[in-house]
Order: sequence, then structure tokens, then C-alpha cells
Amino acid sequence: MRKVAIVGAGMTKFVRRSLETGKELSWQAAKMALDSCQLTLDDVDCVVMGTAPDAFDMIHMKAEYLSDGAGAWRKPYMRGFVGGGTGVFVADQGWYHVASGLFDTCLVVAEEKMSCCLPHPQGAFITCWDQFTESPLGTSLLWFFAWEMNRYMNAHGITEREIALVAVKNKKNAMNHPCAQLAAEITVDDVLNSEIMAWPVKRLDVSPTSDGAVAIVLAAEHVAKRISDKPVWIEGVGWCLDTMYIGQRDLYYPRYVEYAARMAYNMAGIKEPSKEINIAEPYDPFDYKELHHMEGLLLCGKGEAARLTADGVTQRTGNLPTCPSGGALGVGNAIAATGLMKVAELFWQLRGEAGKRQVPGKPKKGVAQAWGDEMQVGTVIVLGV
Amino acid sequence: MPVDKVVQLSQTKPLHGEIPVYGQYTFGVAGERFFREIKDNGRIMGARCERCNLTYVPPRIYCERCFSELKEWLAVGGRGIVHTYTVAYFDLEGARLPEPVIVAMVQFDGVYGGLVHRLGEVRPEEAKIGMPVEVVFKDKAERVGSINDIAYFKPC
Amino acid sequence: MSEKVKEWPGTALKEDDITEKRVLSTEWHPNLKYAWDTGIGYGRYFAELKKGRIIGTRCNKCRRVLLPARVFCEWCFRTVDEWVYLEDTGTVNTFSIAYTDWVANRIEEPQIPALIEIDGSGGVAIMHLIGEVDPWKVKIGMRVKAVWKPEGEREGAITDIKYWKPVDE
Amino acid sequence: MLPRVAIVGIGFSSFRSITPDISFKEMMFEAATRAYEDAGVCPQQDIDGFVTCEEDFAHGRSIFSIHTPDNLGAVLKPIHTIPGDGIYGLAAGYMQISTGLMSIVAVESHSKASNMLTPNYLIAHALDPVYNKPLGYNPYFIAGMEMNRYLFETGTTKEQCALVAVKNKLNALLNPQAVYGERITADEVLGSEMMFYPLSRLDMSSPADGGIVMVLASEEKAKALTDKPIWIRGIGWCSDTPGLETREGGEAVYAHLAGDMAYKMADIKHPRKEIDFVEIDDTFSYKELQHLEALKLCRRGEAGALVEEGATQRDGEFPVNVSGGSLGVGHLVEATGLQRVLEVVLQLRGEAGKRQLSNVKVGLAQSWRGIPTNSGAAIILSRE
Repeated sequence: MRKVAIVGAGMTKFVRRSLETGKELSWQAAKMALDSCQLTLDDVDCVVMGTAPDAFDMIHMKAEYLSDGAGAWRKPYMRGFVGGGTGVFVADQGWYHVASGLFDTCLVVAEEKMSCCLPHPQGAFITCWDQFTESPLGTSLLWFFAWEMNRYMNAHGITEREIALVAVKNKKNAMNHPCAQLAAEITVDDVLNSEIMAWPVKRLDVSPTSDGAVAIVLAAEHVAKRISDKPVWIEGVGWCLDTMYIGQRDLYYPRYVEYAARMAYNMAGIKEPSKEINIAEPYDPFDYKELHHMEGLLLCGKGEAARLTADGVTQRTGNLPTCPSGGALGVGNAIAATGLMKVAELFWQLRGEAGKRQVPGKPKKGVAQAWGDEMQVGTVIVLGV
Repeated sequence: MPVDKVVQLSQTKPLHGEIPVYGQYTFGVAGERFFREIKDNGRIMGARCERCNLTYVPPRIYCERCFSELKEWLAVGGRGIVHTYTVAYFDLEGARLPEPVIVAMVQFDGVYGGLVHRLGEVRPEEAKIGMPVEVVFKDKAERVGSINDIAYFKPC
Repeated sequence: MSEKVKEWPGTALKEDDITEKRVLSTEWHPNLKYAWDTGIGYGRYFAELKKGRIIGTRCNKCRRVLLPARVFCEWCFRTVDEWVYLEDTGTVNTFSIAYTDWVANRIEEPQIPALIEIDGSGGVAIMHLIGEVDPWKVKIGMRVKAVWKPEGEREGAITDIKYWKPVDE
Repeated sequence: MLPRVAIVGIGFSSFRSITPDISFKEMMFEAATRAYEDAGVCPQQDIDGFVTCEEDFAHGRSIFSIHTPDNLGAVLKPIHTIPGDGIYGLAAGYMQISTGLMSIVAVESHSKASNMLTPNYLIAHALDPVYNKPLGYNPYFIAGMEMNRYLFETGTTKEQCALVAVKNKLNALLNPQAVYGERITADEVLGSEMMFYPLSRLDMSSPADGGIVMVLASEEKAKALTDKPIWIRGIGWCSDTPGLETREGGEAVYAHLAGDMAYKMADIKHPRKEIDFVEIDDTFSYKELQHLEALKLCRRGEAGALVEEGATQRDGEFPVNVSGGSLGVGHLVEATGLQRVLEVVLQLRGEAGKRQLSNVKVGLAQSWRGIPTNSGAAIILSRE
């Protein structure tokens, strides 16, 4: 199997609404990524685009529209799509482009301009659910998270207070992220007292809607070694979808994340993830989701993630720093772009280039994960130096 | 009893629905400036890529070929030629238009690209590829910052 | 690299930059309309809802009940074997108390969306709403029963059930 | 040297103008069960990965991947969607197998075009929201403009385009899967209602519903599974500039570059000599001619003469769209590319019934993503 490395990364600020069009955001991130490894568009063999539903940017076939901004002019260009899991999946997809032997370099771009969707970006989701049995109920996105959070708390006896610690941590971590939209120093009580949106979900449990783009550059081993002093290797990839029928699954545990993680760990030769992974960027669109996903990623046992958080293990200075970027809760949640932001964060962290966000102790291995669809998709990537 | 197929049309009943959200789009860094120039100054601007020796209309902040940032803007004039055109007899609803519309791609001299717009003051059978045309703006008071601030292109 | 970048791209706008027209913008109402074919499984499911009954299917290989009714078993990847009528009673698997609607607008009277495990299905849940109850008294594990629309108002849709109300057993 | 990958199973749910009797899920299931039966595989045990090709708004369901795994036997398996034509899906499957990570991958795409009630609006929604959408035109003006430029640049005539429609609809009469087969004359095409000058109604394909699944396998698995593997010799895909303003009017650059990529991989130097027949995009009649030229199957401006001479007929020296193409079979939206591949596979296997070509060893299928895109893919398949 060909080895593939990440050699460059770039991103835009995440903002609630951007002046830039989706094309312009894509270009800003892609250009920065290429500049960061001193490559030009001529050096790019193929382009992979990650962007979540067309209902956000409100353009049918939006990857076609975005293509020139992503650097796809007269190149092989393919979009990958697994809902909210797209951001990490496109890194996996870029990996298979290069690992297949077909291409030596790949530019991976993830973009989302959610502010285009009115009356509110959340409204896009009513077009996602099963329109026969689900959407006619006036189904809101928040219901799903509320159900899952409720089930998760109920299964393990975890409290809203324990979960709120995640929002506090991630928003604080984001204080050091120059692109962050919702960085803040808040307290657990702030979270608990914020308005109820769909109990048990409260306003500060939730990540914002965002506009933004992120890009990374992938290269095959022989190219990576030539152009980069510090290639970050893609050691494992995994993706998995569970059944579309939500009533057939127990929401307390994301088994699809576990399956995707096992696929990636197997490839990476990781036997004991909780010991071998130094840094994790699980998807955190809601605070409880970080805990849920840590368990799915086998970084701790079922129901144990809240205790690790309370013990400070997941702080930037802890034994298992989790979302040192600030995550979706702090940096913002430009869906696909946020997933790839997590991959970019690992890239910077493993190279020791994360500045004020740098996790101490020279981390060697990291895992990033995104989640999506109807509580159904896990996408995972393991990086190492 | 095994599960039967649908064997009678009376058993079928589609569910009707639509996409209930709509779009609001900013014009972007380049678009903002391009349409302000049309609205306020009645001129069509392009953006220049020195590296590729191209002038983009519509202007962009980047060159799609080399990815350079484009900072140099210039007015490209209001005259161009019809690169291609069609005569559209049907509207968006699929209904026959009372009067056909000539939709053209107008290229400006020395420019990569141009504008897609309608032709006016010309009959369908008179339209030709290569025909010189010039822009007709709406009155300044009616211009809002839109592609429709251009009323049409007319032969010249 | 991240630490070396001084200026990160991206320009934030405020909502009123657009509403006050300080920046240009345009709207598009997409007018995308559909008539989705219900097919065999959902077609029968809805026809039965109109009659005030909940129907599923059973795969005799894995012995599972599939709900909402559908014609193939995704695990065994084979056509299912029979239709099965289920009870219109069930158990709350999980629930929420929602103060916002699908476009994030605040609503005064909260809704209680829930996943309800349908009796006779072996624990398979469907998505619906709970009513006739103080939202803060709803519990996981609570027993509920369907409240149907009057027969004349039913149209063969999931909304033929108005909501589910608690029952004492 | 790249690893070898073959198509080892094909299955489809019948193509029809409407399909009110089945849901899209049931359609996917039907196509998948047939493909798995054909390949002799069990999805849960044997298939390592799945790819589906759909666009959200074409179906009216955002995040289409939500609705996919159950219908393909892919629950808790690696499956993802590519919002693109089916040949892109084959490319994804090809790459996944080539990494060595997977041995068998299933690729699916289907059309429920009949469920989309406002198709003009659907395409209009793909236009640039600032420069093009506000004009408010029926988006097929793009095809009219492109056809006009193509005719202008190459000297191709509208009559020659009409002959493409005549040929493909005639071919479709021998394809039991084709919805729009009929015997018509060039005069009837030329006399049909003018839609977007120079595009007339019968120059335009009409939509159809239908689903297709294909099973790909690594060399080792392919040889174990079937006596008739159809090998993917080359595959390519490409996007040219998306702007209506910046594209080459008369030339299909995306097809030219996708073809070049596939030819290079297949080590094909003289496509016309080394390929026996092709199934290429004919969403509009002129597109078949434009694509023939872009794929270097004839010189620029010569495709019209080729169709006039009858060379591209089923019994001609270089058969094009024996299946009937989109004009004859019906346009299957994102499944269109897979319908073309399906025909190539059937022909190479010798299973094409009455329309079977004799002595064919290498075939090419090509797709275009339709207006307003400037993207497409090509794949070269062979018996050896």
C-alpha cells in the first residue's frame, strides 16, 4: 500500500456569514494550503471537494459551481459526501486517490456557506429526513440530538453538568484559534442556564452555523519526502454508515463510529487506541457528542468519557488532549469544513506548529473523526509522524 | 403470506412536497465591486492575471488557471461581440414565451469570458455569431446592483 | 505554518449589513417540487394508517420485525416474508422537550418529540410526538398509546396519528 | 503498474418513463440483488465497500447518503456517496480496490426523474446565483448556445445532428430496456418544435427512471468469481471551468481531458483503431458529435460526416450508442453513465441479444454531467 502524507494545510476564518462567495472561500483556503508547502496549482494532480448538503449553499450540484475556486480547472475533480461526516471523509477520499497509484498529489478542499440558507440554515435539515415518515412531523434537527443526548445520559447516569464541561473546555481552547467564531471563557453554569432549545439541549451545548473553508494537500511518499521536512502520514482511514432507520438503533452508543475507527486502527496497526493515540479531534457539534465519539473511537470505555473530562484528562495539557483546536463548539461548525479543520489541526499539532494551541510533549499520533447523516455516519482518520 | 408487489394503480399514491428553504447570496469580494461599478459608474470591469495574460470578466479575486490573487482591475468598455447565442422559445415554467428571447454570450475585446445576457433591439433572425454589440444599462436610478442593471446588449 | 500566518482570510458580515443593503445580495426561491413514489412498503404502511392500524413486516430468516413496513430485510438482504399488524401502544425510548421549530424559531408551547418502541415489534421505535401530558413529567420507559385523528380526517400519512398520550397500566 | 480491476456483476431495475409501483429504495434493492446474483456475492460477507452516485435536489432529499446503506446491504459497512455521474462512482471503486484496502466494491446509481416535478427549476438552481440565476431564463438556453457555437466552429449541420437522433432512437428499438425507441426521419427531427435555437425538441433526450448496480473486483477475486470479467483498462474524469462565461463554446474540453487520462492509463495511442465501439453522452443530439471529436475518435468537424455516412450505425464500421443512448433509452440523470457502461459490459460479454455486435473486444463509455456543468468521465473496458 502506497504511503500518503499531508504536506500542507490552510483555512479561512469561520464566521456566521461571510462576504466571500463559496468559490472565494474555497480559493482562500486552497491557496493557503498550496502556499504552505510551496506548491502551485500545476503540481496538483487531482482535486477532491467536500461540501455538505446543497441546501446550505443553496446551489444544486454545488461542487460543480465551486470547482474553479477549489483549483479543479481542467483536472480530475470529485466530490465526496456523507453528510456531516464529509469533512473527515474527504481526507480519506483524497487518501484513496493517491494511495491507488493513480495520482501523486491531491488537493482536498472542504467548504460550507451555510448562511445562504434561509429562513435559517437549520431548515435545510427538514429536507434530509425521510419525507414519508419523519419530515411531516415538522422534524427539527435538534430533536435528534436531544433524543441521543437524553438516551446517552439515561444509559450511563451522566448529568447535564458533566456534559457542559465539554462546551467550557472547547470554547476556551478556541480562544487561541485565530479563525474561531465562538471562542469564549464561560462556566458550566453559563451552559446550564442558557436557554433550553430542545431539552436536554441548551443554547451553549450547541455549535453555531458557519461559513468557511479548509484545504489540505496530500502527496505520495516519494513526493512528500522531496517537498516536505515534516510530512504527516495518513496511517489509517475508516468510514461507515449505519441503517437509515433510526428507530432500529440504540442511540446511546455510536457503533458506526466504532466500526469506522476499527477500520482505521486496523490499518494503522493500533491495538490499544487509548494508549497509543496522543491527541484526538472527535466531532463536537454538541458538547455531549464529544463524549459519545470518544467512546465510539475506543479512547475510553462506554460511559467513561464524562469522567475523563471531569478529571481534566482531555484538557490541552492532559493525557489525552481532545479538541485542542476548540472544535466545532469553539471554532465554529461549517459542517464539511469543520471536519477537515480537525484534520488540519492534527497536521499542525503533530508538526509542532500549532502556536498557542500546541499540545505539549510532542504528540506523535492523532485521530480525527466526523459524524453525520441521521445519527448514522462515522468517518475517521489516523495521522502520525 | 409473502409481500406482494403493487399490482394496481389504485394502490399507488405519491407524496407531494417541495424544498421549503430558499437562498440568499452575497456577491463576494469580486462581485461586490463589479456590481457597484455597474450600479454607480455604469462600467464593466475586468480583473487581470499578469501571469496568464488574461483579463477575467466577470472579475474574480483569483485566477482559475494559476491561482494567483488578482488585484489589478480595469474597465473593459461596453462593446463586445456575440460569441454565441440562442433563441429561447420557452420560459422557466416550460411554457411558450409570448415573444422569444435571444440569450447571448457577449465577449469583450481581449477578455477571457464575458457576460451572459439578452440581446435587444434585434430580431431573432438577425442575430449572428460575431455580431458586434454594446451594453445598454438601465437608468442609474433603477440600478440596484444586479446583473439585471444591464437592460440588454444591442447591435452596434 | 499555523503559527506563522498573520492574516487569516474571510470577511465577517453582520445580518444588517445585508438587510440594510450595505453589501449587495440576491435571493432565489428554488421552486423545487416533487411527487415521491411511496412504493410497496410505505404504500401499505400508509394505507393501514388510514385505517387506524400500524403495520410492519417480518423477515423469517432473522425473525426481526421491520418498521416502518418495508419489503426487504437490510441484514439478510432478502425479500421479507409477511405483513404483521402491531399494537398502537408503546414505550418511550427517548424524548425531547423542544422550544424551537424546524427553522430555529422559538415556540411558546413546547413539543415533545419522541422515539416510541411499538408493542409487538420487538423494540423497534418510530418517530412521533407525545401529547396530553406535562412535558416535564415525561420519562424514558413511559407507556403511551396513539391518539388517532377521526377516521374521516385521516389521509394515509404518519400524521394520521395526532400524537401519543401516556397510559396507566 | 496499476493493479487490475474488473466489473464482475451487473444488475438493473427496468428503465421506464415512470415507476409509480416502487420506491427508490425498492428500486435500489432490485438492482442490487440482481447485480449480486450476477457476481455471485453476498453483500454483508463479500463486499468491502459501496459507492452511490446521487445529487440531493434531483431526488428532493438532502444528504442522500442517509437513505442508501439498507438498500444495498451495506449497513455498518464503508459506503459513501459521490454527487456525480455513475462513472465517477466506478472511478471511486476502482481507486478503493487499487489501494489494496478493498477487494470488492459495489457502485450504485439510479434515477427517479419522474418524481421531480419542476426539472427546469432544478437545473436553473445549479446556475451561478449572482451572474446567471437572476436572468431567470429556462436553463436549456445553455445547450442552445453551445450547439450554435459548435455548429459555427465546426461547420456541422443541424441535419447531421438530426441523424444522431434518428440513429439512436432506431437502435433503441432493439434494446428492451429503452423507453424512447422509434423509427423516425431526419425531417421529423428538423420539423419538431424549435425550443432553443438551433435545438429542436427531438434533439433533446427525455428523462427515464431506473436503477443500476455494478460489482467491481480485484484481479484475484475477479478470476475466482467469473469466467467473463470485464476489465477496466482506463478511466478518467475532468472538470473544465464551471463559468458559463469562461468556457469554450464549441469544444468539450472536459471530455477531451477525461478521454486522454483514460487512454493514457489504457496505453491507447490510436483510439479509433484500438476501440471497437463506444457509448457516449448524447443528452442532446449535437453532444454525441461533439464528444466523438473530443474523444479523438474522429477529427474536429468530422463527426457530422461520420454519422451521415452511416459509420456510427449499429452495422457501421464504428458503432456509437448501440444501446440507443440517452435519446433512445431515456436520460437516467446520474445513472446515465452506468447505463452506458452496462451496454459496454453486455456487448463485451456477448449478452446484448439482438443488438449484439460481433467481434468486439474493447469498448468505451463516456458521460457528461449535463447542463450547466462542464464535467464528465470516460472509462475503457475490455475482455482481455
